[in-house]
Amino acid sequence: MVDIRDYASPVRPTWCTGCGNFAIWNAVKKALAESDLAPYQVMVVSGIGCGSKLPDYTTVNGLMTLHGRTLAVATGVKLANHGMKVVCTHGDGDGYGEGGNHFISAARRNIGIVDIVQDNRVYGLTKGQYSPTSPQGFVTKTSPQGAIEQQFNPLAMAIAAGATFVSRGWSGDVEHLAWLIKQALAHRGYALVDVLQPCVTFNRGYSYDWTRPRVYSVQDEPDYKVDDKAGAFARSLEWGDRIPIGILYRSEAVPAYEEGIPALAAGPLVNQPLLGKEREYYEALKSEYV
Amino acid sequence: MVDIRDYASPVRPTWCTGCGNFAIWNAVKKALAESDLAPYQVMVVSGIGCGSKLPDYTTVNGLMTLHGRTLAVATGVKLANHGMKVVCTHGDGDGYGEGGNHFISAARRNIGIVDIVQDNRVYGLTKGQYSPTSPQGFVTKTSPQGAIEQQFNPLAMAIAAGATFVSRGWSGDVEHLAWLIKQALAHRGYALVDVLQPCVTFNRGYSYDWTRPRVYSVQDEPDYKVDDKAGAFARSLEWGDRIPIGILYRSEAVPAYEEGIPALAAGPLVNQPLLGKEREYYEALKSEYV
Amino acid sequence: MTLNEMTLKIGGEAGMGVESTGMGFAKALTRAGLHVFAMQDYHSRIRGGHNFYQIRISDQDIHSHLEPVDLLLAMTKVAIDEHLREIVPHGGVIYDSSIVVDDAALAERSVQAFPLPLAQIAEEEGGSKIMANTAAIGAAAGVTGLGLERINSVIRDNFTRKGQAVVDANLKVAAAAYRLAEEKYGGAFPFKLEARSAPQRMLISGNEALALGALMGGCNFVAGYPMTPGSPILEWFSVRSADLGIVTKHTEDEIAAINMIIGAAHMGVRAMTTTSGGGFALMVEGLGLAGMLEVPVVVVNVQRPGPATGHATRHEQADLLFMLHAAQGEFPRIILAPGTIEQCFEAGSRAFNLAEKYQCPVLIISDAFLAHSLRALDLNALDLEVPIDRGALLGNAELDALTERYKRFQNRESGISPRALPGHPKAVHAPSSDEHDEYGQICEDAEVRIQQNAKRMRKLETARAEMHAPLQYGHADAELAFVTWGSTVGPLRTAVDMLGGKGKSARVVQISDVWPLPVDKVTAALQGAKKVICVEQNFTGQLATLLRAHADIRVDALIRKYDGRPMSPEYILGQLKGVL
Amino acid sequence: MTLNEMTLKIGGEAGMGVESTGMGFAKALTRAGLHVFAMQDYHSRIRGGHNFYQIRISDQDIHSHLEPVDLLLAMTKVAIDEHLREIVPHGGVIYDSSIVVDDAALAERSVQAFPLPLAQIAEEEGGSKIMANTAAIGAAAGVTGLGLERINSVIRDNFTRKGQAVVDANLKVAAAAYRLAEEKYGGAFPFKLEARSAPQRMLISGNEALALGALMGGCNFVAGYPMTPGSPILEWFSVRSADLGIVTKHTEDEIAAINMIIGAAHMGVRAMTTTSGGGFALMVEGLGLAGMLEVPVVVVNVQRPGPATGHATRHEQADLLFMLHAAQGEFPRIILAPGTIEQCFEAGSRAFNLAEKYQCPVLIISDAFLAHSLRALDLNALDLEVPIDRGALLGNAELDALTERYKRFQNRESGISPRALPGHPKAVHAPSSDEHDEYGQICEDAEVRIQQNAKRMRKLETARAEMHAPLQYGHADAELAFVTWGSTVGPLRTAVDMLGGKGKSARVVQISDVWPLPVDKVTAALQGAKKVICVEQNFTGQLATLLRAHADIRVDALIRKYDGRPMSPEYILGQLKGVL
Ligand SMILES: Cc1ncc(C[n+]2csc(CCOP(=O)(O)OP(=O)(O)O)c2C)c(N)n1
Ligand SMILES: Cc1ncc(C[n+]2csc(CCOP(=O)(O)OP(=O)(O)O)c2C)c(N)n1
Ligand code: SF4
Ligand code: SF4
Ligand SMILES: [Mg+2]
Ligand SMILES: [Mg+2]
Repeated sequence: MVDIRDYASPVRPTWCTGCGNFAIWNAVKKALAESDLAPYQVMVVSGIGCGSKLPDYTTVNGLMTLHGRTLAVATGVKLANHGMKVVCTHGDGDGYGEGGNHFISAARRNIGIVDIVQDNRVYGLTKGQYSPTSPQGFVTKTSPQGAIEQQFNPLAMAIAAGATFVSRGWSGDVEHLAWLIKQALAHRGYALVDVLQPCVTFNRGYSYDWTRPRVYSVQDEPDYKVDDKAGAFARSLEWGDRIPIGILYRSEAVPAYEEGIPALAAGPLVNQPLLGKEREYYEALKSEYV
Repeated sequence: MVDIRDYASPVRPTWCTGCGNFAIWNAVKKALAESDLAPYQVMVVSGIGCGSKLPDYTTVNGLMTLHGRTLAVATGVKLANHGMKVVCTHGDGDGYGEGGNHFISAARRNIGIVDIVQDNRVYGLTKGQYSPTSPQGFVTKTSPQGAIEQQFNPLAMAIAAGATFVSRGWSGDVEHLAWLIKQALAHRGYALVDVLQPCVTFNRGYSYDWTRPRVYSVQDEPDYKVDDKAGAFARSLEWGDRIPIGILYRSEAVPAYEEGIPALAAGPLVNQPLLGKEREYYEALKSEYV
Repeated sequence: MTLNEMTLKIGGEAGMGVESTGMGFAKALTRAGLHVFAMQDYHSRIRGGHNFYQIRISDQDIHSHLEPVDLLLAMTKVAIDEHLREIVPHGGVIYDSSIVVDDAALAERSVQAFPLPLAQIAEEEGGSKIMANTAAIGAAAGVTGLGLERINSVIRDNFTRKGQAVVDANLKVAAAAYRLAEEKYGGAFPFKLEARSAPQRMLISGNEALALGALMGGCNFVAGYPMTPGSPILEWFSVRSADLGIVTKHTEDEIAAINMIIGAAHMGVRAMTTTSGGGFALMVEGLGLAGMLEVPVVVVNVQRPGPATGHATRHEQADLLFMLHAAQGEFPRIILAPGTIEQCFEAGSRAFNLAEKYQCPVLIISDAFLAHSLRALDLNALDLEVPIDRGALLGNAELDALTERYKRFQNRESGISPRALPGHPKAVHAPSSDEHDEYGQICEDAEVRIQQNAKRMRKLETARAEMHAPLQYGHADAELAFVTWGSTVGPLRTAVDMLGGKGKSARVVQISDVWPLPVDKVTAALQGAKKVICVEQNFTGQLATLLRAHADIRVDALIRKYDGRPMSPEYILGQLKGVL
Repeated sequence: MTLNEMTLKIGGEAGMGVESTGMGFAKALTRAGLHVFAMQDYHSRIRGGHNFYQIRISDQDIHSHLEPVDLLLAMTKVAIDEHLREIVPHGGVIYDSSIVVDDAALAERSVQAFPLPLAQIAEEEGGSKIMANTAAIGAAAGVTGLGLERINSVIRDNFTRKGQAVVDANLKVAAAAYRLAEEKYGGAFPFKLEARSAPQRMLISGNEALALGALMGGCNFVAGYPMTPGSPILEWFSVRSADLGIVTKHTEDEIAAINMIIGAAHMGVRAMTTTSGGGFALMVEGLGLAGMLEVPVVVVNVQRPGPATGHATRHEQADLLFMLHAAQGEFPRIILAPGTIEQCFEAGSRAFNLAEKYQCPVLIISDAFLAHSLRALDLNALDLEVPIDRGALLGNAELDALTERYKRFQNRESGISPRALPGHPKAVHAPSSDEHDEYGQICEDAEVRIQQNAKRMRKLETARAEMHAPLQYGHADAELAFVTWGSTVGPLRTAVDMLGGKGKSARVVQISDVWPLPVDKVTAALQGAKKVICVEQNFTGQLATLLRAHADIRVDALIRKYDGRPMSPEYILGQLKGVL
């Protein structure tokens, strides 16, 4: 059994005291260990932002890439070696702003990635501009009269895009979050774990105290149908006094993207020999041109 | 009254005979003329693709930009001169593939643009690769075993993103399409008009004959509630023997983005003088640094 | 009579089968043991407009088209109007009898009219007008005297998947047109073709050779977004991917493409993306990521005229300095600029070895003319036995034996740090695109920054030693030297041959390894030249600028072209007068 | 005693208020009529780490920091450990008494320890520990003898919006710390500050001056995506947008930003985007669109170290050649590279006139050191009376009088085609990013391609004539010439002054108008130089490369730095030994 301490690193996080990223970090490590995955069996791909520094503080394979390109890099990682668990950890600006096109594509593609979005509803690392998930009216240096745009709804978007695992957790409940991530790790295809993450420095409105009384797990609701797409969409619109967390939508019916690629039936691409065919096979290609 | 012939141009379209773009072109001109908009009062912004050549064949202000960047350019156009009607005409590859991030942003932003997507569910101009809206299993040179990804659902995505006018037309019914575009032109904020456009050269499956018996207008349905978001979402999932067209969702309650910008209350930005303040005002800015 | 030296041009609208007709005929010629150089010219539209396909045939190995046309196969009246002035005296025009032709105009240029009822033959012999192109090929074979069996073999290949009936119908059409053309016009037409016995040859384009090269270089992952003229390479791999056991991905955009190949290459596969300038522009940020993370990726830019959308289907070489400097900051990259079909193959395969050896992005800069042109090559001209060199890649045994924490970016003299692929228990590592220490951890220390930046940049010096000398052609000691890059080398070689024919000695120095520039080798190649003329297909003279900046070479004159059409040997000689 | 010549350094963790404390003190000094140069150094993290703020004070106008520190204000023990070796003999360290300091280490360097109960004073006098920074400023004023009233005015400004009680509390804290510091340590500390009567000055950074300049240049549309160190300019405009009556947009990504300003500028407003290298990389395709559509946009890249994420908050000048060559194909662009605060203002305003006059993108290349550094300037050093020149822009009367169809891209000798804004009935037009004819319609004709490409490129020659000569400093006839660009000019000027002090004559040639390079003016500025040394903050020597390629100037030596920290005058002189 893998021990959570296998993921420990001597490097200390630079996050602000009280930052919701600590809880996410712990939940990720816990979920990985409890899923019996060792650090060398996992690739944690991140982008750029406060939350994206997570792999730097963890003993795990990873890649800290570009702001917004997390999912694109991770997709290449998965297709090259689908024997590894691929986990993304990146901010809401990274995932839903700069990376919006990769987000909707990954969802639609159902690529086998656990996508954990550290959704503090603000740009942390660049010191507090509004993000796609910031609420209308949120005043920042780039939204001086308050954000004009409607708030981006990650869960609704994921459902509409065709995601097969759509969930929300929050930094105030590590146990639940770790459970959620474990479920995501066990999922076939793309799994979104949007995490309500307090940023104590730049987004004091969405504090622990604001969030705690509002969240409820849909799994605790009687009769919640996790495989009803239209129902899950309707539920995802709920935001205010009650905020649903847990797995809003799940379908195991759609094959993961990597399952649809003929070449990967023989195992991870990286384990297959370069030029695995007989020499004659390649020579024969020339004859197409004769 | 503006005459549709005001939009006529000596330049002849290079589209294939039978291409669904002809109908879209006629519907656009008809809708503009019937909305009493003269060519100089309109900006038609397009991207790159077969459909994106539309402004080249039309006497109208326009800009043929980059593949996928149509909405971004058009947003700048609108913000600089919201006195003009801004219409986008671009392909599904342009709008939902390369331009995916601008699509979801424009919808969420509710910027005052009529976004007509010439949705032939294929890449026409580059000779027939699959597009986001191609059906699963669609065989092309870049999807040799058939497209693996789930089909992109523009209407569901637009609704999830927060669009306030979400509609679908088709090339086989110019009257209905022109009506739809007129409705869109009258809308406050972003209006999506996804158009099922047969491509007779690279996507023979989605032909006129395939489409005609399937489409029905939701406006003809008894009790259709055009302002019910969850209901519209459920309806947008319908695709097969019956394909809904018409206005699936409409809300006039959300202000257009340009209405939220203080500077634009005084009229289109381009009509306001550069450096419109008193000299003292600017001199006073220096005192911030004293 | 001229034997086995001619140019055939096929003109018509998009959608009429100009290219397939031309290809069919070129293939027949290749099978007949003749040397062939074929090029195409088409508009960025799916139907209509005026396109052409041009085939030069010779008994010698040839590297370029020539301007004069000997036989025009006109599918439309426009084709005649457009190309009549290119046809040589006594040359001919084959066209369907239904086309009304200005006989006087032809006569004035001493061009022979070869009207034939092509559509009618197609309908009567084959049962459908769409076989008119087959009739046209048959007719061309007829007037030139090329044996019918050459055409037939291509017809069989092309139509077999449509069933024997279609094959037979086409064969009948070709035969009828052949006979009629030979009979009516064969006698008067002075340009003749005769099969030669020769080693088997293949007719292959730059794009295809590059794809084949990349495949033999071990490429097993290709991601890209379609963009003319780069997409055929993506498509080449896609349609064969299941058979080859490789992964291809048509991505949501070019940004995704480059970032995917970075992820894939980091995991250990050999990954490539292919695009044209506009797509490459979107990849620039990703390129820097590959530079910083030292990930071996291969990026192919098949150039077309810019700026912006420019001419989607046309030719230019104006992205060289862009590719050299693309992305913020400084990091090593290698740039290969093939100019011939053989070099396309070589660049395709070599790129992966260089990328893994130097752990940096390798850029291949091709161009539309090179991509679309076909040449008949001896089968063994492309040697598929490409050695695979994975560079400093730690194997399992070495990793098992690690006693200290693995340093992904170990500071070594060569700049090259041994690479471990993620997945081994002893080599867990998570590199960052922030400046990092030897482990890959984010680090803002000034000394570490100096160390890592200098380490990366040293790779460039290490690599420079193995960059290839320019290709040299012509008289090695000629005082007149032309320097060039990319596909312009083809017409330039022919131009130098033509100069030679007039008793003027000249040489060609074609730089195929552009970066890191092998300065000594380039200087040596230009040794003794009194007059250096740079020939390139752009406005500003990008190679000339590069040579001035990095090799202290000042060219004496520039021959440029920037109208979207490739240079011809005649054009070069025409311009030469102005600069000599 | 040294009067009005000192360097004060404030060190502590992110989140402790290092910058606000430093800013407050620097502002107080400015109000005291002293010359000030302030710089900052911080990590890419929100809390923790070690940051510092450094203020040089003088009676003369100064353009650079110096390395030796006279007074250190240490908020943490780390600050002392990091900076002790920089402190001059008899210099001092102010710190909270709770910090345990290695007295021996200080004594060894003859540095005076000035422990003070800053937190305690804050708590006792002000009621809260968070006023410890106010106490620190007070103490610094106390030991240097700067009047308390200078500090008080800044405290009033900073805290007024928090209410009079907070102001009063801070004033009390400052006064108590001032008295105690003056009393205990004032006598022994040899560096003193004394107010001067001087014209009113402002303390302003490069980013702020650039923003102010752009505003006065008529900029009324700013779109961008946050990226350090470019975002402060976007934010400067955003927070003032409602008042100024302008539009700002934080976009979904940088691609949207550049495309939005293209749309906006095409409609007729003056539009700008601001970013750093990684964001600029994403704008490259859009840049080509502006080039092709001849849309006047202004793009600001405030450079930071690359490649990729690099050092987000640090300094480098390594994007010059990238910006010069960015985007496929060839088209005119203008590049301004300000090096001083005044030049930032000027570049900001001039960019819009140049952009509209030449109808092309204007790129401003700034850098982190320039962006973040502050200098005290006379109020009238930035003349807000900037003339607005909209270039060849057709007015309503001219458009009303049009008799023929409007030609957006009319082929003119200057390359500049008169512009009509969309919205006039006589000038309906729809230009394409494909190559187009004079009307803007898509056109694949070879002659039209040549015409339009050459027309665009001619604008570069038209513009070259008005590009500014380099800034020259030092002895105009000195044989030793330094050539540089960007903020490096500041330390370099000071280094040349220091050389002068040692009797060595030298000159500085700073190229602020980089493209199109005013070759004659640059050559003239270097006239008579026997030894030319290029000084720049990168690895490869990008300006030196540019001069070699485009001005036939070969520099004799390079002084480089690439560790993310700006050069100091001392560094330059140190390196000079190695290359002379
Ligand atoms: C291309 C690019 N644009 C912008 C940036 C600057 N940048 C770094 S982090 C960041 C936003 C961070 O917000 P988010 O993704 O929500 O992460 P958080 O810091 O809140 O965890 C930005 C804009 C960048 N590094 N690269
Ligand atoms: C950045 C960039 N990538 C790729 C292309 C090539 N390209 C031109 S049109 C097109 C796709 C066309 O498909 P769609 O947008 O659906 O339009 P259609 O032709 O079907 O109307 C592509 C990929 C380009 N011009 N620019
Ligand atoms: S700024 Fe916000 S998100 Fe970033 S480390 Fe601090 S609390 Fe966390
Ligand atoms: S290829 Fe398809 S979309 Fe393009 S013009 Fe032809 S029919 Fe229309
Ligand atoms: Mg965030
Ligand atoms: Mg399409």
